[in-house]
Amino acid sequence: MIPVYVLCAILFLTGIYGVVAKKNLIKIIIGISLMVQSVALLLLILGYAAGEVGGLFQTIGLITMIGGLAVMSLMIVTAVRLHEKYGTFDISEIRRLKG
Amino acid sequence: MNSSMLLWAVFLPIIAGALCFAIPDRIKWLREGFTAVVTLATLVIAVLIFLSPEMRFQTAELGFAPVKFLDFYSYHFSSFLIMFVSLFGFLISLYSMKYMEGRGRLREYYPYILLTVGAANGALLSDNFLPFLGFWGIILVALFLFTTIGSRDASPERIFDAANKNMMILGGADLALIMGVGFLWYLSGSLTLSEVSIPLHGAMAISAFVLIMIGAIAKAGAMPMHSWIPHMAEASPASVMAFLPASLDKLLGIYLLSRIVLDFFELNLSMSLLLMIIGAVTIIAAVMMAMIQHDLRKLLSFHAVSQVGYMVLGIGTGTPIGIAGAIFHMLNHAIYKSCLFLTAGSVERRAGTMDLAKLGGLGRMMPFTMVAFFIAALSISGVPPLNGFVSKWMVYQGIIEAGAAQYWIFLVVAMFGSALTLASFIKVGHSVFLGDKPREIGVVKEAEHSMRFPMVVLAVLCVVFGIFAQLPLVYFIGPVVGISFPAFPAAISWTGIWSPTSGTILLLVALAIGGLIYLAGRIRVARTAPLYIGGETTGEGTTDSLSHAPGRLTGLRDTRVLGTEFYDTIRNMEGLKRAYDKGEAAAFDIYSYGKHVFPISEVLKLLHNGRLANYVSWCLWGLIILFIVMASIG
Amino acid sequence: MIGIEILLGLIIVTGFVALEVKKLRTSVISLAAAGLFFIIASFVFGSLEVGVGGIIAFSILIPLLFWALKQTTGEDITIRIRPEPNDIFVLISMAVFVIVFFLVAFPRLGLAELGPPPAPIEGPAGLSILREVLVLLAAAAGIWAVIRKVGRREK
Amino acid sequence: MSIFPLLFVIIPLAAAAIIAVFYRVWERSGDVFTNVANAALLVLSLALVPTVMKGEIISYDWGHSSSLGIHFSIDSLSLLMLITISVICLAASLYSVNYMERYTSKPRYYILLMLMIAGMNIVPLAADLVNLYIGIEIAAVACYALVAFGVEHEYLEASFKYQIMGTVGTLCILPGIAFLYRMTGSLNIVELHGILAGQGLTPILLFSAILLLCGLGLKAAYMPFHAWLPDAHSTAPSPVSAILSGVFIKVIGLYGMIRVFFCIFEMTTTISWILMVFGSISLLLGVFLALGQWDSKRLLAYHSISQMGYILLGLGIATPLGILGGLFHLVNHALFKGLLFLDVGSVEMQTGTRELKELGGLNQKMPVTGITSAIASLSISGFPPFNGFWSKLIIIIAAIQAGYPWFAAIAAIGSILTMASFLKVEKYIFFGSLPEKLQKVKEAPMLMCIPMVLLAALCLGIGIAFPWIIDVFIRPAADVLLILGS
Repeated sequence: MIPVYVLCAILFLTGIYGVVAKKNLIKIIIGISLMVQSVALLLLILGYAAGEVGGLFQTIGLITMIGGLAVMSLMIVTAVRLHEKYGTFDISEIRRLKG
Repeated sequence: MNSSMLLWAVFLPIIAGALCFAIPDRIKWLREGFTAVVTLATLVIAVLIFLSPEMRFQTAELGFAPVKFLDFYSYHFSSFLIMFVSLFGFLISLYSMKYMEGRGRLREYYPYILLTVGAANGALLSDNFLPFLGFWGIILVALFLFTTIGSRDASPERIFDAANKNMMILGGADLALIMGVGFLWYLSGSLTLSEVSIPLHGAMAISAFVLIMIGAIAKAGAMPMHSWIPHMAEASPASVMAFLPASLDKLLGIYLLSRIVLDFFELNLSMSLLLMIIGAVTIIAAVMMAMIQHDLRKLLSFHAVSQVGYMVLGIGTGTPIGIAGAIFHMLNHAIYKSCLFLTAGSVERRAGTMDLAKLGGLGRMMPFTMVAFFIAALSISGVPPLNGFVSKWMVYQGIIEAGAAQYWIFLVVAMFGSALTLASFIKVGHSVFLGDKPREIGVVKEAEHSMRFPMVVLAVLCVVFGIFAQLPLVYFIGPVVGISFPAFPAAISWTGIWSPTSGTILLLVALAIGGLIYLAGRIRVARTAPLYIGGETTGEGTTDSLSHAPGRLTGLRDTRVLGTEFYDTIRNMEGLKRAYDKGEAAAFDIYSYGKHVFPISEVLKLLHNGRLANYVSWCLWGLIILFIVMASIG
Repeated sequence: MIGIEILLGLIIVTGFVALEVKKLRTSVISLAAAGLFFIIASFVFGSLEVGVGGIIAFSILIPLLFWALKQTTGEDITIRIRPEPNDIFVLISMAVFVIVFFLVAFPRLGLAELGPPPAPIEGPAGLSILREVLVLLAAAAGIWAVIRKVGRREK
Repeated sequence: MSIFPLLFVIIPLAAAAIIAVFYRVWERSGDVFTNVANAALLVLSLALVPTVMKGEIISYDWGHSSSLGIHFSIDSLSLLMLITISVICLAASLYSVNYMERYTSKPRYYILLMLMIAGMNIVPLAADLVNLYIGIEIAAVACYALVAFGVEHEYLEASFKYQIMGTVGTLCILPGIAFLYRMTGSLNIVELHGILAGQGLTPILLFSAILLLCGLGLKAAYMPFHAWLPDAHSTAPSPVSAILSGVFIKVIGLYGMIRVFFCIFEMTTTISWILMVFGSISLLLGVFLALGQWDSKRLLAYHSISQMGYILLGLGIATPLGILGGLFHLVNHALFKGLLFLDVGSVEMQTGTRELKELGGLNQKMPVTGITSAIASLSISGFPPFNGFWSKLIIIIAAIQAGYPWFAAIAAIGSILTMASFLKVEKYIFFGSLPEKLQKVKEAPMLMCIPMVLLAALCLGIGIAFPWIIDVFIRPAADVLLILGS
């Protein structure tokens, strides 16, 4: 099972990489999406036994997906509005708030 | 007597203060009368408490800490102090009726007086540290609110700056006090004031002592925590100055300082020396600053700082007679300094200014004020037979009795401080009440009765406590330090208790020096006075001095001897000049060091540069640290 | 479980492609591919709920992303920006995090000897699906509020 | 089994639904139903005081007996949080009636607000971690939208950053919960405590604790997880800021941490030190940052970080007195920070600016705002007789009593700096001289003054009656943690 955990962690880190290193809002949202997927998969891996996911892991996984869907749809809409206001998807230019 | 009286002494003024807010502005006589009556009633209660034996009032312990919500305990020390607190409250509310007339925010002013009296009584009577700290802080809040009311001639910014400074210095000191109390609790296991008594060993006990001492001397206004008083003086009405920094804060600060020396800790040599040094430096530095002031209020406030030095010095000696002298000096100081501020207030009310350069010759028109002023001024300068002399002398005796031969330096400093004080006050008295009246000031009247009464009462007290010094010593101070002074009929024989030879000689020398300094100032003035140029003074000269630019007065200089030149003489003396320059640049002001905080803030602000990637990376660093912690514990 | 590992690898690769390509449209398609692999993976695990959840999520998200790109721009111009000192700090943080995570934290976890997972819980989910609906409702209300053209009345 | 816990969720949801249905028909439906619902919540939470604060636990279960389903329970800690939420939310919703006129589409605002309150109420009610998480998620999503409610540049920017960081936070919480469940087979908080009691932290539990610490930390905004807070709290509409700083970060962040680190894990020395160190860093750096601000709301936002540091420090000390001080400060901070945001909001509404340098002398023109803000400032700076004094005092002496004099010193220094920055606020907004262009400023409308006066009265009242408040409200709540923690 260890490689699966490692791969899952790599997926999570890829997501973080997207959030941290990418400047495009859409890419950041994609990064979040990858993180959500990795967390959902981690839940399934943790609960996996004998060909079936047991315990509450399925439920929590579903909650993860739904929560992710909710947050990301709001993010996408916010990103569109941000593009409308700032004229760019570049997060490093969207920084009126500082100090 | 019933111990619930203690509750009344605290909560009667507080509740009355809350009610007083509700009195509408239209019936101001009710508000003023109410305040005076309540403070008088508190005074009566305080006297009754003083006359009764020790009392204790306790509520049940709070569940969460070994603290009673209210734990009041009256014994000779606290009960004689609450008497004076209430007395000052009464006199000030009487004085304010006319003095504060026509100013804004009076609706708050009177309730604050009542709240302060109640809170001060509460702090003095509390026998548990938690309520004590609460009341102690309320006094500061009241001081802050009082200060924001402000005097007429100060700009709103200046007023708030003064309030700000009070809050910062005293608030910081209060936090030091809280820390100190925490340490004390940790060491002694008790939060009850009358139970705590620990030896002064180890870093924690020393820090506890120093921290509580900071709280106490800041309230009293000793250096280096003194700078709020002069700043406040510039922006506050004289009645407020007389009430809080001059009297109540001194009583409370020195009360706490005496408590830590007498009760909580057993004083050791190094701490004793520390206190004496603080005292000596305060005496001399503050009086030097006072010498160069042009503004009467500010001058008085520097003297208020300087006098604290005697009290701290006296307590620092650790000898019973020194501590008794310090406590007596605290009481005396509250009386004469309050009186001085009140006379200054009367002068301001009549002449419209407190600038020494613009005053003069008021003595004939304001005889009561003048007499009160001179009594108090001679008292503060330590001229026999007034009260200031007795207490100062006791402090000197304390220094001598403390034993170490090197302490003569403190003695000299204290005496020299006295001399400078005398010189300074002769000058002030001269330039305000004697000499020639400047044209700007028209014919002025003596202060109203309600203003005259407090001044006279305080002046009389100065005399009584001087001539019959045995009275307060036997009834108020003796029990506190455990000295039994000879009984009352032998009042005049106080000189016989201890051998005063060296003290007397030094004192006489000091007085002579004071006179000499004053004369030196006069001579210089006579030499440097410019010739009369004339012609500038326009016809619009009214008593409203606020409209005058300072430059306009230069033409008047020849006609009378001004205070200003005298101060400039001192100001420009070789060797002192640099110190004064630094002093005016606030190098000695602990508050001014606060600005070094802002660069840190700027650096931190730069870090918050609006980049989301950075913000998320910080979280990563947080996780990194947590992971490493996790690895290190297994 | 080899299949799972391959699927995870594919998700990582497609995800990485989605992050790195210049055309945003391509990256959304790539994300969709990752989502597809994710859904397959959850079915392989035997989890119906997560699989269905994934289908719902991606069938909403991908069109939404395309809509967003249609509203705005399809190009990722930021990909060409040269790294600034600030980005270097960020990348260093990332690198340190990866190193610490894999060298310090991960090996200590002892994921190999976790033991069997808790037994499955049978029984009706009851009202609990309402909770998820509530989250979506909040998001819907949020979107409804954010899409307003004018937010503030100027005096 | 009692229906009461469910009411805390149903009432705000019902209000949201009613507003969604009726707002076209009746314009004021939002104003009315929001306030009615919040008042009902307050009454409800206060009605439970006599039973719950005696130690009874009111619970409600629907669905499977174990963690699958809806499981609510109210113990005294939950009730304390519920009361705090209700008070601040009622104040904010009263305030919103006039204040939110500046924004378009008030009904949408009210619907989001009620959803957020529902989410916030779920968190303390939740008896298991999944429901706790759901509550966090609902409240957070509604909150993201509320921060963006102005849909201008700053609003959207702050909201987007908050969304990203908040989501990273939830994505840390979830694996944390999952690992915990994997190791114990339960999600119920009480059960978990029973299972984990007496065990040391195995590495995987510690890992789970770290993930939860980070994830909930991102919600609670202590350093170094704080960076979204000053943006979000300073741009959001003022009543929302009041809720956010007042209760939101505590409910969805700190409350979870309290539950996890006191009621689930044993409070070990390591975790105690982690909390104290993070707490004191936030306390000190937060206040340093606040000192340099000239935007009044941003200044307040940084103070929230700093005050969270106090609470965390108090809780991290983990002695009875420390926990008591922490919880007391939590309640007090909710009151005075909420009040400060309302004050600054009314200043902003009446003058059109929140830059300190452009304001001044408003005490003459806005006496109610001036007095209430002075009370709140004195309270947050820790002056008696206001409530903040007592809680700070308790925290400081608790730190000394537990043998951490340096943390006590940090708390004291933080307090001095807090004082300095609030004197700055008072000086630049309310004292000093009135600028020329502000000569025509008027006091805020009645409905905005009422909640301000209410909160100010609470600050003063709690400060005076603090022994009673502690005995009735705080101590039972602290006992929950102590009984479970020991």
